[in-house]
Amino acid sequence: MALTSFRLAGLELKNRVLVASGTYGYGDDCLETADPGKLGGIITKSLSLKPRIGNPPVRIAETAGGMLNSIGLANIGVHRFLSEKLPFLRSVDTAVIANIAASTIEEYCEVLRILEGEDGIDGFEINVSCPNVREGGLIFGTDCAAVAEITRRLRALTKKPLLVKLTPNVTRIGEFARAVEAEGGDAVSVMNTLIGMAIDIKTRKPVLSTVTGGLSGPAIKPVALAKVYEAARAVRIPVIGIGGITNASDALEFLIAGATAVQVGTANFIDPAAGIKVAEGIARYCDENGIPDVADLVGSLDAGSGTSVLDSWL
Amino acid sequence: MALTSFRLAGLELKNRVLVASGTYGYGDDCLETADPGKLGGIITKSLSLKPRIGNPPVRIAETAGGMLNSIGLANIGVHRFLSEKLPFLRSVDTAVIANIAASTIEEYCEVLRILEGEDGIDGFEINVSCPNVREGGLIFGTDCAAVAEITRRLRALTKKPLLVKLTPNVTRIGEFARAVEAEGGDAVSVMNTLIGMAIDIKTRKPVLSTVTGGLSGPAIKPVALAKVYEAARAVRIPVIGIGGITNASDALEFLIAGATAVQVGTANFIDPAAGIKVAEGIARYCDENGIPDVADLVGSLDAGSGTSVLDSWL
Amino acid sequence: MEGVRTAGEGIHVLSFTSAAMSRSIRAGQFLNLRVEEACEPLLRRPFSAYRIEKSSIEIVFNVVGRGTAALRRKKQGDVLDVLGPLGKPFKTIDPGFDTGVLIGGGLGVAPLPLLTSALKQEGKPVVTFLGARSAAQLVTDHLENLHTATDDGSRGFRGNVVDLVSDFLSKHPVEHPKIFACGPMPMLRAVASFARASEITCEVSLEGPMGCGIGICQGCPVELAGPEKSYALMCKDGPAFDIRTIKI
Amino acid sequence: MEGVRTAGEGIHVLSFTSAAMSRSIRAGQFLNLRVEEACEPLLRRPFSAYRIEKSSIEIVFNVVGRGTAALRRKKQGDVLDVLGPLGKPFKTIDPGFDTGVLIGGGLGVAPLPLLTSALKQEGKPVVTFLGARSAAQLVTDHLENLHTATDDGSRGFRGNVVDLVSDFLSKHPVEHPKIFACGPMPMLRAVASFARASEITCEVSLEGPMGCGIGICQGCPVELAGPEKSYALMCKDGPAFDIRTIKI
Ligand SMILES: Cc1cc2nc3c(=O)[nH]c(=O)nc-3n(C[C@H](O)[C@H](O)[C@H](O)COP(=O)(O)OP(=O)(O)OC[C@H]3O[C@@H](n4cnc5c(N)ncnc54)[C@H](O)[C@@H]3O)c2cc1C
Ligand SMILES: Cc1cc2nc3c(=O)[nH]c(=O)nc-3n(C[C@H](O)[C@H](O)[C@H](O)COP(=O)(O)OP(=O)(O)OC[C@H]3O[C@@H](n4cnc5c(N)ncnc54)[C@H](O)[C@@H]3O)c2cc1C
Ligand SMILES: Cc1cc2nc3c(=O)[nH]c(=O)nc-3n(C[C@H](O)[C@H](O)[C@H](O)COP(=O)(O)O)c2cc1C
Ligand SMILES: Cc1cc2nc3c(=O)[nH]c(=O)nc-3n(C[C@H](O)[C@H](O)[C@H](O)COP(=O)(O)O)c2cc1C
Ligand code: FES
Ligand code: FES
Repeated sequence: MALTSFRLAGLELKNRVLVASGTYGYGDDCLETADPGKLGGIITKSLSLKPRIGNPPVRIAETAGGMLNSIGLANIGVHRFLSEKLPFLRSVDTAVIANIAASTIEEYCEVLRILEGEDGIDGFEINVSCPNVREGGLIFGTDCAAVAEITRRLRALTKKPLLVKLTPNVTRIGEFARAVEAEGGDAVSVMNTLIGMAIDIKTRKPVLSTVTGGLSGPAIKPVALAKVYEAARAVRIPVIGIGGITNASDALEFLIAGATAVQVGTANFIDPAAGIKVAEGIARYCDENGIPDVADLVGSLDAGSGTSVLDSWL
Repeated sequence: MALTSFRLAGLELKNRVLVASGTYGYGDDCLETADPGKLGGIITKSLSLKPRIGNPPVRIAETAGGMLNSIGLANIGVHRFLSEKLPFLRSVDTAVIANIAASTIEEYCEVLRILEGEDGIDGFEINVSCPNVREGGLIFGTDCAAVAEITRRLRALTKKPLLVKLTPNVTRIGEFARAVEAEGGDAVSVMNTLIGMAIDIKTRKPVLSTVTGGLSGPAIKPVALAKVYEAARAVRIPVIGIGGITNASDALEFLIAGATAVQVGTANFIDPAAGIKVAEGIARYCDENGIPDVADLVGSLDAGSGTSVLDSWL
Repeated sequence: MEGVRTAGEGIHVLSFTSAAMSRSIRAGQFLNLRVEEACEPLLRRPFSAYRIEKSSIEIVFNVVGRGTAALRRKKQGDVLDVLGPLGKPFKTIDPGFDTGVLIGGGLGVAPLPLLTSALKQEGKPVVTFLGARSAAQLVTDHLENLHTATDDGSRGFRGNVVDLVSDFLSKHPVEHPKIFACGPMPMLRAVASFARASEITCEVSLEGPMGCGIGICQGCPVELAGPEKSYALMCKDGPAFDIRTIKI
Repeated sequence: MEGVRTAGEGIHVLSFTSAAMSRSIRAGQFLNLRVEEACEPLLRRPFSAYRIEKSSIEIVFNVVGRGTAALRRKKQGDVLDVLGPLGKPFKTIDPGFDTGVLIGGGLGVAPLPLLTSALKQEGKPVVTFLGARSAAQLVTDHLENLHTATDDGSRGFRGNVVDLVSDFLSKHPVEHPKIFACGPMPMLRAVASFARASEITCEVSLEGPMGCGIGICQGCPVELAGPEKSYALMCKDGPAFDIRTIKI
């Protein structure tokens, strides 16, 4: 049996498959169909300081091989999370990583401070795909200096693993990964959703109430893989691969491209046990291919003499 | 019958559907199955100064709802194009727009100069998704100053319609559209392919010989639509929508989002008559909905009070 | 899968067997079906549980898009991937009413047969109103005390089903009624205004896009009544809601 | 569509009718099939024309992925979206040879029946060699003068088909032979070395990913022989190539 466990910034995870923020709730809605204890970890829905009701309907739209969402970071807020959700999560035998969203740097700090001392929270993932109210709503995550500052400020507040989740909607994600690394972030999660849009031609209105939304699912997998490849070549800290992972084969592509671990998102909606199946499939692949440790796969891409578009062109 | 013809920078096109560069060859391979004379226009495969043999196999890979390509701008070069392909294109009753690719700004100018005087070339589309050899292979199209300079230099060389085709692999495509507008470009074509990647987990090698490639097809439609929406709100010059258009409904989404015209790409591979069917479908939609002129659809999106992620967040 | 049969003009009934599911489904709950193994369409499709006969379970649907088109092509022996039962059942155990007034518009009939059985088990009489465009679209099986309305008058009352209900109840008042309604949104709005005006308790079963069906995507908000804007989740808190609790 | 039948272990023959296509297909050409209406899988799938009987056309395939899995599920009466015939036919009208030596590996047998007819029409005798893993994977219909090889020796020569050809031709030399081969790349390479060593003209029919099948995507390069690197297109200039013209 291949070794599946590994250490992520000092934290021991039983396997390399986590469930992505916003696609598994707070872990307590998936129980009957699948045991979350078999996951490498659970990333919570993004938590903000105050509860957020989220955007008006329509919040989701299906697209070819993918879906758009504009949930609006609907969440119960960090305080209710602690009282209502954390007790259950503590009872699950897996790592729990709190994902944090905020609209000012101070708010990120505040949420992290509230969570920091809590037993049962094993690490933090910072969602920087949020509008910076001070900068007129520009997304923090598209501003390299802002990402650096958020990392620096939060790093000072915690010794727990600090993951920064990057947005793909930038020209060179490698620069953002480097900024996180330079400021002491433990890992980068690559990637959040691509900005997308859908229009109802009958009404000539946007399908989503917010006009545009975030694209996820199998459709974005090739983009996510390229972003992970780019980020993994830019930094030495772990890159956690996210985007369109539906099965073990998808996850293996990410590991081979350089991801230390992966997160399963949209696939949970279709099969709440998707993450567990992915983890099992990775182990099976290793066994079938005589790979003693999943670690041996990470970054094992044999790119030969091929030069990539990231360096050159199509 | 709805009016389908329109003027694009002085050029009269019979309808708003063109076929995208690199997805229709030089127009002479699609004849038997569909009459290219029914298209609004044909954009040629990117032409370079010298012939290019293109990349080694494998050049294409299928992905969920899309495909990756790394053709490597294989083309017969501008001179053989003039002698071998233009005579046929002249015989087709549709607009012919020559797409130009190059690795230095001088080379863009040189190719345009060679084509400029030729009868039968109705305009130019500049592919800026090419590596700038002077800048160590960075893509021209991710450098706003380079896009501005290319536009300025080429504008000085031609009075024919000058379209600049933008890459989506940038943080804010609106800035690039504005640069083109400021330098006198007649229109922007939005968008080229997204950078993507696929790995063969059996061999642990990239599927494409160039590691990464360009993602196209239905999978990217939501992203393309958002980019078109962003560009159309940034400039007054026409935006030509491209990305995943397979049928009239897709094309209508782009027109409603603000595209003056559209290009059909990957769909030609599945049905070489796709562009014609899209054009016919648009006309039918207008007739069925009592719309006298397709122009009435352009930018007709009723976004209500919704604010988009482009301004704010998910 | 047992098969797909036709139950009206463009209306199909799909049946499959699952002993466990057949025992646990309550009226008003839904099943989330994966229609294709490929990622096209990507998401599951929700359908009300329509009928249960021993371990055989039925849903009723019409073809409106890719998912339902694929469902219609399913054949006996195919394996179906079904998640469920999901959502909350109708509140039938409620001392506040004596008679169930069931209203279905079009395929909003779907949850009514199970609801009929549930109410009968509670010993509550049922009167049912069904509306459709024409007689061919009425799916009238397994209902009790049925009154129909069609837009073209081809069967029963000519006009919309809410007018029929209002007309009927004014002529034949029932004791402590509670309305259970399912159908298109405009109909549900009309039902809600009628119920409010007549001060009848009323649950409406809503429809809308769903991402997951189990409460983990937050994709199915239903605006709640009350001074401060807030949302419930259609999939987890519904799909049926008491009209006093939501904005409708 | 007429239907899908089984022609061997895991091997299926799909037949459909098209009068126009049946008249224009030449041996070695291929058909590009759209397997699903949805965009999954997105691209067409190329298959050699296997058999033509009046207006009925057949292809032979095994299930290797999503596209072929979907093809196997097709039923009589389904409408197939087929582009073709595409590509260049085998060069059978060639004064330089008298006997056709046909070599197929696995489903590389696909173009051989039509090729057999074409050569017979030219009055050229044919000798055919077919290799497969075992007897169950041999599709031997409509071939002439057949010699078989199986990896497990369950039928004919035990070993690979190229060894069989070499062995056979050394014992039974034929007059002015020309080899036509179709099969997996390693087999084609072995055929090519054998043909070069024996100075026999040889055409190999290649396989590989295709985007369009008609020459507009430039997605199917085949490296040409010669001092300067250059590519032909498999779909437009092939799929069969004289081994002197390509790097193999
Ligand atoms: C709780 C619940 C129970 C349902 N029960 C039934 C039932 O018993 N029988 C039945 O026929 N249908 C039922 N529906 C609706 C059914 O889920 C949709 O008809 C189905 O998802 C459409 O799938 P499609 O792929 O065929 O259409 P799509 O291709 O997804 O869409 C086609 C058209 O239908 C619209 N549409 C898509 N999904 C929905 C939806 N959920 N509600 C309204 N419009 C939609 C789209 O906007 C589009 O215009 C129910 C929905 C919910 C939420
Ligand atoms: C000119 C030509 C003629 C062909 N004739 C036949 C034929 O007569 N009978 C037949 O069974 N097959 C034939 N093929 C191969 C056939 O097109 C592929 O088997 C088919 O495309 C696989 O589709 P899929 O969706 O089932 O597999 P996919 O899901 O696309 O892929 C499954 C596996 O097959 C590999 N694969 C995909 N496409 C090809 C390909 N074109 N060549 C080799 N490997 C591939 C993939 O890399 C993957 O490992 C031909 C191919 C060409 C180019
Ligand atoms: C409905 C939905 C809600 C999401 N909510 C969040 C969130 O709250 N915080 C966050 O960082 N990412 C969120 N994401 C992004 C996912 O975590 C993930 O990065 C993205 O969906 C890509 O992965 P996938 O293709 O596997 O879904 C959300 C995605 C979806 C589809
Ligand atoms: C095989 C292939 C080759 C392409 N070649 C070119 C090219 O030479 N020049 C160019 O500007 N765009 C090229 N493109 C990009 C398309 O013109 C188009 O912008 C892109 O594919 C998105 O549209 P689609 O999704 O409709 O294909 C190519 C795309 C494909 C798939
Ligand atoms: S559909 Fe996902 S929360 Fe309701
Ligand atoms: S498959 Fe498109 S050029 Fe050959």
